[in-house]
This record gives sequence, C-alpha cells and structure tokens, in this order.
Amino acid sequence: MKLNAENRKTLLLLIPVLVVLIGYVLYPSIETLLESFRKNGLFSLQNYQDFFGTKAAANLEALWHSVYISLLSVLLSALIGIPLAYIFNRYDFPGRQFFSNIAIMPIVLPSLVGVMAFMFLYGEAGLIPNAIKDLFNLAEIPFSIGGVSGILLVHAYTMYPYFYMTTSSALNNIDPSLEEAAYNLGSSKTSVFRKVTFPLLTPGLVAASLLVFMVSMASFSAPFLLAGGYRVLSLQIYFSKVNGNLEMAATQSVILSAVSISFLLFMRWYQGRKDYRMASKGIGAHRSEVSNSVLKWCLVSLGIVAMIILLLPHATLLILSLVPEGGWTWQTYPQAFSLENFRLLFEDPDIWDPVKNSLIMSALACIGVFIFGIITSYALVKRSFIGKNLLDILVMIPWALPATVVGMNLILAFNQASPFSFGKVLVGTFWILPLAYFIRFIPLVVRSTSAVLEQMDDSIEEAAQNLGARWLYTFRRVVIPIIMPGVLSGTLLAFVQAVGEFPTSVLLYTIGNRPISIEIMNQLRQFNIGQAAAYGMIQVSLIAIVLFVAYKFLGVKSENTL
Amino acid sequence: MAGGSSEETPEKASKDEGNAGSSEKLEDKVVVYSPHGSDILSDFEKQFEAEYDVDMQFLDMGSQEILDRVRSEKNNPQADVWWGAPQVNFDKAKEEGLLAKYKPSYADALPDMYHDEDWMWSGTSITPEVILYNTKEISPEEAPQDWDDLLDPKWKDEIIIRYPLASGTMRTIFSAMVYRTYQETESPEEGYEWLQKLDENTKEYAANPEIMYNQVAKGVGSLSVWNMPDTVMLAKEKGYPFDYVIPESGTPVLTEGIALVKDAPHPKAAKAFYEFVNTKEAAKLLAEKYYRIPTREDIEDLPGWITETDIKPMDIDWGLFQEKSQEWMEHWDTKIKNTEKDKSQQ
Amino acid sequence: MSTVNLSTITKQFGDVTAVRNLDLLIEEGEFFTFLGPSGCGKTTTLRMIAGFYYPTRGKVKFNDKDMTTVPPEKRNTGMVFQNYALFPHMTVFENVAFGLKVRKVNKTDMRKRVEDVLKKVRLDSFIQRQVSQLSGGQQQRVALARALVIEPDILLLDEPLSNLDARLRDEMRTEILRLQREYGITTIYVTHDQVEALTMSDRIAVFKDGECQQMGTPTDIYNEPVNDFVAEFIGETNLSPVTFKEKQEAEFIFHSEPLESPIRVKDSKQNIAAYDEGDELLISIRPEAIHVSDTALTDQHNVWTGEVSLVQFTGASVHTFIKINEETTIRATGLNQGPSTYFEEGTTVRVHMPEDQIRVIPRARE
Amino acid sequence: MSTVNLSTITKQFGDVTAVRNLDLLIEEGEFFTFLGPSGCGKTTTLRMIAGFYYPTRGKVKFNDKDMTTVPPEKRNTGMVFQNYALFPHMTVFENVAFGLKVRKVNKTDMRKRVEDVLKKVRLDSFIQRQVSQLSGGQQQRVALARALVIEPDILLLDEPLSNLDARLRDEMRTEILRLQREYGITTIYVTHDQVEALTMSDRIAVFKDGECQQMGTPTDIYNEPVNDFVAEFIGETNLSPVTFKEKQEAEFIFHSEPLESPIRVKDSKQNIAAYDEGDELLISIRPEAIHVSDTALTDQHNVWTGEVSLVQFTGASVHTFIKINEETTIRATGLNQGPSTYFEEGTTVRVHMPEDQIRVIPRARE
Ligand SMILES: Nc1ncnc2c1ncn2[C@@H]1O[C@H](COP(=O)(O)OP(=O)(O)OP(=O)(O)O)[C@@H](O)[C@H]1O
Ligand SMILES: Nc1ncnc2c1ncn2[C@@H]1O[C@H](COP(=O)(O)OP(=O)(O)OP(=O)(O)O)[C@@H](O)[C@H]1O
Ligand SMILES: [Mg+2]
Ligand SMILES: [Mg+2]
Repeated sequence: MKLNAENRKTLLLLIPVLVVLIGYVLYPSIETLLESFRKNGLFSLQNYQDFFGTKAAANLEALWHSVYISLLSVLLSALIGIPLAYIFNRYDFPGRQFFSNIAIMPIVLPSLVGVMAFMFLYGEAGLIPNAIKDLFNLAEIPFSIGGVSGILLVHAYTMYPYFYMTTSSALNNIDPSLEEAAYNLGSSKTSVFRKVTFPLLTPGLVAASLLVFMVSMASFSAPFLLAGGYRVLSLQIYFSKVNGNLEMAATQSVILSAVSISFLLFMRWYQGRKDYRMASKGIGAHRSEVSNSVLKWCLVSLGIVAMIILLLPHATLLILSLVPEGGWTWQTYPQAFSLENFRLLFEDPDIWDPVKNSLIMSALACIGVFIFGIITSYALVKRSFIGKNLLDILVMIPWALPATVVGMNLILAFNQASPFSFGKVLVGTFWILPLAYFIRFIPLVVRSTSAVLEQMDDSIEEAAQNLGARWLYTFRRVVIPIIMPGVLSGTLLAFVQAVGEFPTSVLLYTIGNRPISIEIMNQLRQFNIGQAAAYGMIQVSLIAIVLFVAYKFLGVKSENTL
Repeated sequence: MAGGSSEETPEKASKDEGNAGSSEKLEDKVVVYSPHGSDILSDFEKQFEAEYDVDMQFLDMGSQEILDRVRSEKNNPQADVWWGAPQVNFDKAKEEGLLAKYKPSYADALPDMYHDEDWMWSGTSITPEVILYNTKEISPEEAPQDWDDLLDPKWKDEIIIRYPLASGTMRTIFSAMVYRTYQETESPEEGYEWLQKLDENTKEYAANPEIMYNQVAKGVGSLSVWNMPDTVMLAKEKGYPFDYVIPESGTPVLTEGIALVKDAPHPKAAKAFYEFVNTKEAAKLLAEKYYRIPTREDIEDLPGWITETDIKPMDIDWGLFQEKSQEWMEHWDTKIKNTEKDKSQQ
Repeated sequence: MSTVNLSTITKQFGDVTAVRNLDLLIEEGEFFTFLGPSGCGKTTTLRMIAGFYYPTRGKVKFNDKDMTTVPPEKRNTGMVFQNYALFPHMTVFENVAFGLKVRKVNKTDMRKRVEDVLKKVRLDSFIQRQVSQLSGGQQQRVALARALVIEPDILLLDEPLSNLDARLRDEMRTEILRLQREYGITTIYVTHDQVEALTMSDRIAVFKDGECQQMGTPTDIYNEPVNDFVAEFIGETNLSPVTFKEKQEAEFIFHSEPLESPIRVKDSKQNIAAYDEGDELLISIRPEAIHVSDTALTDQHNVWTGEVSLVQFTGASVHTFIKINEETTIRATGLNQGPSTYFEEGTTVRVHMPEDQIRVIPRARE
Repeated sequence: MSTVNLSTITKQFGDVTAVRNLDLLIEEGEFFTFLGPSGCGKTTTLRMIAGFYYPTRGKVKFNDKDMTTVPPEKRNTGMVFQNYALFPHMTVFENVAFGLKVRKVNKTDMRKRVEDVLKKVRLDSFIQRQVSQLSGGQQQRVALARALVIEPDILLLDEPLSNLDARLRDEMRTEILRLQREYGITTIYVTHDQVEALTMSDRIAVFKDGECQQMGTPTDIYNEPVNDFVAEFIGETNLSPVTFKEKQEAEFIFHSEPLESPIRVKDSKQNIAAYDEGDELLISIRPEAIHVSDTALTDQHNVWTGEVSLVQFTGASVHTFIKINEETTIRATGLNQGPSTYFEEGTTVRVHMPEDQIRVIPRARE
C-alpha cells in the first residue's frame, strides 16, 4: 500500500526518535537484562529463582516496601503539589509570582545535603522538635522523623514539584468555561474540582504520578540516609552491588523496572479511557474572577505557610553554611555564625570549575532533551502507529531504572567504541556526562510535554496546515508555543536536577568535567559539613538565578497561551 | 585548612629513595584516584609538583567507588595510582587483575602484615577500630572498655551504628566479631548471636558517617564503633565531644594502602608518586596534620596520641576473612538486622 | 421562578467597556431576549447574571435578593454557553447527568430524565458517545440538554441554536418554550436569528455597544423602533433622511432630500417616534409594506417611479430592489408565488409607500 | 480556481458511517452549498476535501489531479472551522497573518492585507487583541478573515456566519461573494440558514444521513424538490399524503385521505416529481403559495374551509395556521402589512391551493 502523507510524516518523526532510544536507552540496558540471565558466565534463570526462592524473604519484602513507599509518595506529593498549583494558578494575590517560583525550590536542594538539612531540622536532635520542646517546656521532643515517615516526608518534599509543575501547566490549558459550566449546574467548589478540574488534569497527573512513582521506586538517598535498615528494592540493588553480586543486582534492577513499567501501562490504560482534548467552539478563556475575599486570603496565608515550610530546609542549609567548624556539633542550636566556610571555599582558585562544568553539561543535556522530548511526545500523543506502548516503555526506562544502574549501563555500553558513540570510547571523556544527563531526563520532558499535548485540540494544528503551513512550521509556530508551559516545566525540572545530579555523575565524571554534586560529596567525606552546605548554597542560588531568568524570558511567552 | 600548609613543607625528599629516579624522563602527568579528600590531596599536589615536573591530577572519591571505576575503566584505564583504600579493596582488585606490581624502595621498613605478599599494594597507614563515645553523656570511667561491654542492656538505645553493608570500617568490625569465634568453632553462630545482641541495643543505623557523628554528638545516642583516626580528628579539629576506647581484647586493624593501576598511561610518574607519598617526611606530615597512623616503623617523633596508645591488633587471616565476610554480612542483613525496629522510629 | 433585576450595571475589561449602565427588570417566567450586533455585550451580561463576572458597578438581584457577589453555583441558573463548554472527558450521558448528580437525584430517576431530554433534542441514540465524536450541531444540543434537564429557576441561553438547521431549530424552540411555560422558568435568550427572537420572546432588549437601545414586545420593537439602529437591526427596512415640513390634519409632511419630494406620514404614535429637537430624522419603511406594481398607481400619495435593479429569491419571499434615482434604491419584499410573478430586472415600476406604514425616527446617538 | 471532484466517497468512524457513496463535481469558481440536518456528514465531507480525513473509500480530485492522499498543507484550501480553531496564543493580527507568513508575503504587504481583510470583517479596531478577549461573533469573524486573506483556490466554509447577527451576516455574505467572484475561488459552504443558502449559492446539495438527496440550483431545489425530505428541509411546506386517482386533460387528480377530497394538480414537470411505482406520494405546497381569505371563494378547485388556530408574527411575514380538520392544519404565510391585516384566531376562512403551486413528490427512502 502506498504510504499516505500522514504515515510518511509519522515515519519521518519516528526514525530519529527510534535511533536515539535504541542507541542510548535500549542498547545500554540490554546489558543489564543479559546480566540478569547470567550466572557464573552461563545463561540461566538461576538469579530469578534466587530472587523468588532462597532470597525471597528479603527481596519480596523489599519489593513490597518499594511499591508501598512509592504509592504513598505519589499520594503525598499529589496532596501537596495539586493544591499549591491550584492556589497559585487560580488566585491572584500579592506576590503570587514570587511564591509560585519558590514552590519549585525543593527540587533545587542538592540531594545529599538536602536530606541532611532535613535531619538537622526534624531529626531527633533537630531544630524544630527541640525548639518546640524548649518553647513549651516539654519533657520530650514532640516528634521527630526517621524511618518510613522520614522517607515519605523527604519524598513528598522533593517530588511534589513534579505534580506542581505538571498541574500548573495543565491547569492553564483548561478552558475555564468548563469549570464555569459545572458551577452553573450547581456544583460546589470542591465538587467542580473533583468532577471537572481534576479529571481534566488527568494527563498531567498521570505524567506526574509516573514520574514520582518511578523516582520513588528507584530512590536511593532518602531510604539510605533516613532508614538505613529499611529494606527497599533500590537499596537491595545497591547492596547486591557492593557485595559484589552483580548478577543479582541486575536481576533486581530488571524486576524494579518491570514493576515501574507495569505502573506505566496501568496509567496509560487509565488515561486512554477518556478524552481530554479541549474542543470547545472558539476560545472560552474568560478567566473567572474570585469574589470571596475571606477564602482568598485563607488560601493565600496557607500558601505562605507552605512556602515557609518549603524553604526551611534551604534556610537550614544556609545556617549550616554559616556555622564555622565546630560551631554546631553537640549543641542543639548553632553557636556562632561567620562567613568562614565561604571564605575557605573561595580561596580555592578552582572553585568555579565544577560550577561551570555543571552548568555547561546541564545546558547541553537540556537542549538535547528539549528537542528530543518535544518530538517524541508529539509522536506519542498525536500520531498513531503500531508499537506505541513499546516506544513509551523505552522512553521511561531511564527513569524506571535506578540512576546507578543507568550509569553502569552507560559504562558497559560506551567503554568500547560503538556506532552510537561515533566509533569513540566515550567513558572517560567529557561527553559521557551530558549524554548521561540527556538520557536520564528524557522521560521527564517527554512526560510533562505529553501531558499538555493531550489537552490540545487537534483542529488548531489542522487550521495551520490548512493555511499552507508545512508540518515543521506548524510545529514551530503553533504546537510548540501552545505546549510551551509543559515543555518548559519539564526542561526546567531536568535542568535543575541535572545540575545536582549525583548517582550517575559519580560513576562517570572525569577530572575535566567534575560537577558540583561531586564537589559537595567530597566536602562531606572530609566532614566539612559547613563547606558542603556553602557549596550547596552556591548551587541553590545558581539554579534559582537560572530559573528566574528562564521564567522571565521564556515564561512570559507561555503565559499568553491561555 | 586548605591554605595553611606551606610552612610545614617537609625537607626535600631524599632522592636516593626514589628508584624511579629523576634520571629517567617522567611523563608530564599523573592521575591519582584517592579518597583522602582535597585537603590532603591538594597539599600533596603542591609538594609533588614542586619536586617533579609532573602535573598531578586527582579524583577524590570513595574507595568503593574507586574500585568500581577502575573496574569499569579496565579497557581504557584513566588512572595511574590508587592511593588509599582498605586492604580488602586492594585484594579484590588484585583478584580481578586490575593492579600492577611494584615494590617500593622503603619495602624494608614495612612489616609484612602491611603489604601484599606479591607487592600488588603496600600499606601507607593503619586504622585501628575503636569504641567511640560522647564525652558529654558518658564519662571515661563509665565508657565500655571492650566489645562485649557494648552488649550490656544499659546501653539499650544508646548505640548508633553506621549502616555496615556500605562501610568498609563497619564491615570489618562486624566481620571481626564473627571471626573472633569462627576461628575456634568454625561456625559463625556465636558471632551471629553477638551481632543479634548488639542489634538489640542499637538505636539507629545511620546511613553515612556524618549522620552517625551528628546523632552521637547531639546525644540521640551516645556510643558507636568507628575508627581511631577519624575519631581523633573529629575531636581535635572539628570540636566534636568525642573520645574513644581501644577494646582491651584486641581490635581489627585495617591497613590503608597504595597501588599502581595495571596498564596505567603514566607508569613512571606513577611510581614517583607512589614513592613520594610514603617518604618518612610525608608519613610524619600525614600523622601530625591528618591523623594517619603510619605503617612504616622507622618514623620518629610521632604525635602523642599515636605513641601513647597501646593498640592490640587482632590476629586476622585476611584472605579467609574476606571470603567469609560477604556471607556473614548477608546473613546479618537478612536475618539479624531488625527492620521492624527501624520502621518504628516514627 | 425568579425575577432578574439588573440596576445600572457596568462591566469593564481593562479600558474596554463591555456593558454600560444597564437597567433591566425581567419578570418571573418571562421569556426575555437580548438582541444586538456581535460584540455588544450580550454574553457579558449573561455571564454577570450567571455569576461568572462581577459587575464593575451596579447590582444584580434575583427576587429582590442581592446576588451580585453570590457564587455561580448558588444561583440555580442553567446556562448554555456560546462555546458549549461540554466536558470532554465525559460521555453524552455523563455530561447531561452532571447537574442531576449534583442535585443528588437517584439513579433510576436520573437515567429517565436524561433519556427524556436527550430524546427531546433528538440525541437518544448518541447517549454513550464521547462528545468529541459528535458533530457541531450535536454538541450544541448536548449543551442545551444539559441546561434544560436541571429545570433551573433561570435559564440563560447564549445562542443555543446557532448551529442547528431550521427544522431542528424549530423543534428545539418549541421544546424550550414548552419547558419554559410548563415550569415558569425565567428565560434569557441570546440569538442572532430575528425570527427566533420575534416569535419566541415576551420581550426583547436591543443592545448596541454595551447600551440598551430599546426594550419591548416583539411587535413594539418591530413596528415601533425608537431609532434607526433598532429599525435597521430588527428586520429589513428602508431608511431615508427627511426633514420636517408641516403638519396637515391627520398627517405630517416631511421633505425627503434624496427622493426630492415630500412624504406624507400618518400622525399617530405608531408612525412618529419620540424625538428631540435637533435630532436628525429618518423615515423607515419595511420592504414588505411597500407596494410595487408595473401598472400606474394614481390618486395616491407617496408614489415614486423606478427601475428594478435586482430580484433576489430567498425561498418564501422575493426581494425586489428598485432604483429611484442615483442615491436611492428601495427594497421591497413580496411573497414567492412562483417564478412567473417575479419582476424582470430593468422593468420600470411604481413604488407606493402607504402613509400609515411609514415610521419617522431619529438617528441613534453614537 | 479548481474543480473539486469527489467520487464514491465513503467515510466511516468505527461502525458509524458519516458519509456514504458521495459523488460530487464542483465546477471552477462555483459557489456550492452543503445543506442538511445536524450530523448528516457536511463537516466530514469538508474535512475530506481539506485533507484532514482520508476517505475510507473513494477518491478526491482537484482539477483531475488525485488529491486523496495529498497532505492538507499542499491543497491550498482555506477553511473556516466550525469551531473556529483560532490559535490561542496569538493576537488577532497574528492569527490572520499566519497564512501570509507561511506564503512569505513581505511585511508591509502582509500588514496591509491583514488590515484590509479585518476592515472587511469589521474588526480593524481589534487588531492587537488576544483572541481570548473577543466575543463569540468576533472570534468567528477572525476565523473568516484568516481563511479569506490567503485567497485560496478553494474556500471551505463551515457555518462561518452562524454566530453573527443578520446585518453583519449580510455584509459578510456580500464580502464572501465579492471575493469569490473576483478571484473565481471555488467555494464550498455549509450553512443552516436557508436564506443564505438560497441567495448565495450557484448550486446546493442536500444531505441526509451521509447521503446526497438532491443537487441543483436554489430555485430547482426550492421549487422542485425530489422528495418530501428536501421539500420540508428547504423552506416551510405543507405536506399531506395523497394517492393517484386519475388524469384529466392538463391535470392530475389525486385523492387526499386527510382532507377527504380530491386535489387537482397541474400536469407539468414542475408540479409532478419523478417517482417509482410503489412510492408513497405526498403533495407539498409552500405556505406563501396558499391563498387565505375570509370571503367565500367560488368557482375554484382545491378550496377548503377551516378555522384560524394560530397567528404567528415573524417580522416581515405573518404565519397563519388554519385547522381544516382534526388531522390537518395548514400553514399559510402572508406579508406583514400591519396588525390590522392579521386574522383573528378562531375566524373561519377559506383556503385555496392553486393547482400550479402544488407539487407531488414521493416519500424519501430511509
Ligand atoms: N470522530 C468521530 N467518531 C465517531 N463518529 C463521528 C466522529 N465525527 C463525527 N461523527 C459522526 O458522524 C456524523 C457526521 O458528522 P459531521 O460532523 O460531518 O456532521 P455535520 O453534518 O457537520 O453536522 P452539524 O451540522 O451538526 O455540524 C455525525 O453523526 C457524528 O456523530
Ligand atoms: N476578557 C475580555 N477582555 C477584553 N475585552 C473583552 C473581553 N471579553 C469580551 N470583551 C469585549 O467586550 C465586548 C462584549 O463582548 P461579549 O462577549 O459580551 O459580546 P456579545 O454581545 O456576546 O457578542 P457575540 O454576539 O459576538 O457573541 C466585545 O467587544 C469584546 O471584544
Ligand atoms: Mg456572545
Ligand atoms: Mg458540522
């Protein structure tokens, strides 16, 4: 059969997508898959038998804990992220813009020092519980985090921005007259939210749930730092690895990905049952106004309180960075403040090298992921072809696998020459890290972009074509501006995370491209908590600046899409 | 501390020790993988570069990471020298054929227990394991004096343990506890029981050393087991309220070493560096400034905390120890570690 | 079952004034229509009544109860949105049932009522479709069904039939009227279809640039427009400037510049609109009131001779355009009684404007 | 400047057949209108011509060139979408200029052309607005301007004026026609407004359930519908079942069951439609062709007596509903010549159906 224009376009789109996915995702991952079927150099199912047999008790417990924690993390992040997004996008109040920028700050927190900041804040010896104890003269501290609650708290804190960002961009794409119609039919605020707004956010929520679920499944720092003894699959993988049992680590990784991918398929099915394209006649975008000032101010104060809580860890980090060595060891409260740590840091002439490296590599990766993400999600959402689910799975693999496993895969795939590395050995070169970041963050951008694309009415694109615009032009001038909020939020999240990326960086960095996170880790290893925190503060401020600039220059455009 | 190193520069290293000799032309660069931290490393970078016309570059990372990395770079080695890791890591690397043989000029000054029999690595410093306690909470008299004292029910919920699976130090201590009885009984059961009891007294497994220090310092718990140099360093340099007890019955002593990477791109410069970091002056500097106990026996005027302490090393067959340790730790992880307790920490 | 009372409502968007000083009292159970050109503020007014906009100034009252700041969900209005605003994630059934669910109608009742109303809008066979799989007119009918099914106190219909064919529109109109009468629902209707407005409404308000020009019953508005804007907007009309000359018995005599002759107009409230000193005046005569004949008409006033310049067939009626002179072309409408009755273009004919059919009106103020 | 040729086009969505076996040849520069009830497949057909749907079966040709699989952007058609499909992120100017930008028209030219076309749709003062800040009708005009400005070969208009008031609609129609004539653009027009369809079109196709029922000039369609569906769909009509009785000279005599009397119909192509043996027959007579009088009409055939049951005022004309018997009510339309000429409800009147105004047609097949 002759290919019609549609099919030709689809094919044209799919070729680059497939090349990248096969070359940089599938090919490296195959090694892990094969490894899981190897035992003492022979092909066997022994590892899986072990997993479900002799080691079942620990492994299944870990698996169950992982799933349980991940589901709860999704729930908690959603509970924080959605209302915040709603408040900041639906109510206009003084400082809204400022607060809404702050709302994504948790992601800026460098993972390791971030978790430590949490412990300084909420741990048994933490600032908050002790401050409350001292303030109210309690005999005991009222609460403290640790164990599962700690993991969940940190997860919710660090992962709610996925919900926040996707919800925000999806909210802006909802035709307000839909909500108005529901109010008009007598629905109360909550039921409009439940029955109309929330379901219409589905694509965004599905995207965020997937991201959060998978990160939690693969999350390492939080369970490791906060509940060393608590068995989860990602730690199990790590321990198998440090114990030298690589085959078991691979097997566990495969199973972890399988669970994540099942979740993906489930969510796809869930989303596929309904239609979320805004297809009203004309543009009904009269933003409804708010009358109830009491409610408004309630929400605002809620928002402000939330902001304070969100920034507490950053504040702790700041405090830590200002406490000179020995100034806060056994004491409940820090004893002295100085700029000593910063002075020490800035004395090092190479201090800015890692910063520069991180920024350059993240920017490179983000440009790649921006372009690739848009094309891929467009193919996934707006084109129909056989094997869509498979493509979707491929896209999510870098996110479903623990970061260390991704790093290992890359080492195995690129420590020899291959066509995908243009015949060079990439391991040990500068380019391996930007590549790793690129691969790691493909899913993030693809998901957040897809979420917005799902809501876009097809006829807008058709109108452009009808006016004679070629596909590329249409794409550039019509599709991209409309989905910009989603792409942007995905890319910004990717950027922020790339700047702080640790688990794959630590495996792949070289002397020439040492990123910030490694530097912080090294300070920590030398027990220079203060300097590590100071470094963390530098990272936080840098990212904040980048975000600010990005919003200023790109966000303005995307606000207009309404 | 990064700045103030110049005044303590040791006298020029005596040339006769360097059999890599300056007569031969060295490569212009040497790459060192080391967990010693940038303070030590940049200090040594300056000194080494002052002495030789070689650009020293270092990657500062954990010893386990170094092993992983050297392994992953096997086809395309990037590093020349691996400076600093417990001997078990070196043994593993040796087993996998990642190291090159080198017998340094100071070989005679090293006791046999501090170098590999095939000279695949040699020791630079030793780290005895100790019981660490918080001086604000416990007086020196009260403090447990031996390993078995830790099992006393009065320490219930007072012990913070760095999560052992990922920590060389902790693996060594735990395995040593099993090994003590295994030596005689050929069975780990008694050791397991010991660990079981320790687990009962343990309040928390901390994921990394910093957290452990913090929890002990702030009095969340008051006891831990750790290594001596770190403990001293924390107490003297960082102002932590820590002190230590060397267990009476003997303690495992880890050897930290240095090794050359096989097929290293700059083998000559690597050898020069190998020699350079274990000169007498360097060893003394490390001891005084960075709290490392030297392996060389020919160093004089060591600080008091080294000379005054009487370390009784435990007698360990490291080969067997290494072989069994994996199994024991796995047993601990799956059968002994009380995850219920962990979870219940609200 | 509410009155709707708008008092001096003004709505501004930035520096655009969409509605200006609107006063309106809509009676209980009345069928009230907003007419006006595109962009004159009809939707804005409806949205203020529904509660989606808050007036910049002024008050909205239902039954004397101040509703100005009451949220939309507490107003019990049923609105058909100009852009439909169907819930894309729901089927036709779910869309229509939405308002009933909110009202906690029980399952079987709900099912029955939804099926009933869908039958009325001729969509019973589409009940399980996703709305994206419907044609434009079908979507519009879902929107209508969704508003009707809840039998609200006030029904706000924003061009609810614009995408339906005449036949269906007719049926829908009947249905809306039936419901409205049966439950006495106060209905506010926006339409661009004049026939619709004239046949259905109890009263009509004609808007221009956010201001209400005239309010009255359909026949009032059609037969006695207050100014040229209303006359021209509702129905076809012929307008021509005149100046007052004199009054004779039961007649006024005006002078028409373009027609270069006097025009006689009957002296009655129906024929002479209120005007102020200084207003420009025009005569307005509906095309259907003009007699055209190719035989001479004697003994009558207001007769002109002209040439047929265009004959336009529009189904039931035929428009004949008669050129009197360079400046003036008059449009006359006759019933379509077969092609044989159409005038040929170019024929010379007589045009008679009966003096009791002419209305003199002032020009609308800008 | 293309002919459009659809040959045996069928389009299915799953198991819904939206268009069935459609054959259509639209001439160069022709103004062709699709008429039909909501959901009959008009939009679907347009979308196949524009290239957004591929026909399940059949071919689309422009000028004998097979376009069935040519992508939309290479067809040079200009479409006004039923739902407008405006670009939400652009201003009015940007929306309209889009097609020109694609065609690489230079800046000053573009500005001029956009301003021109916006003036024509009366939106020149809105040029810098965001489209979300426009009223429904204004948005529709932007959509229209966007399609017109590129002067395409084929103009596809899907109810482009449905949300405009009569006056504006009139102006827009004139504008569309002017453009169409001037550049000879082949235009396909979907509308629900019959007057629009009848006044503007060169030819009309009437659809029902995805099938074309009749194709022809407006007068053909109006005066000589092929079956009851067409007769009823275009314009008002009175339908009544009859059976053939006999033929007399220049007349046919039919028997009407509901009227309980014979009906005479002139024997001519215009009065008797083609029908097959076995078809059910009906008479169709337009309300405006019916004479109603309260004086006795003698010496004429086809006269019935009835009672006025409803008088409906619709502006230019007045509908009078006359009840002949329980089953039959006849609708007659007269011009509005002032309230004094309306019949009172309840009056007994005579109804005359001229025999050359009646048309006998078969019932449409399901
Ligand atoms: N995507 C789809 N899936 C299933 N059925 C569809 C789809 N799109 C349209 N249809 C059906 O096809 C039929 C024809 O639709 P189309 O949009 O062509 O109607 P239309 O003639 O334009 O009607 P209207 O005047 O109401 O706009 C309708 O019955 C509609 O329900
Ligand atoms: N959000 C807005 N910002 C600025 N101007 C607006 C906004 N919404 C509407 N307008 C303007 O207010 C005026 C009234 O708009 P409205 O929607 O009430 O018109 P309408 O009478 O419903 O017209 P239509 O018949 O075209 O739907 C219009 O000129 C429109 O451009
Ligand atoms: Mg409107
Ligand atoms: Mg349609």
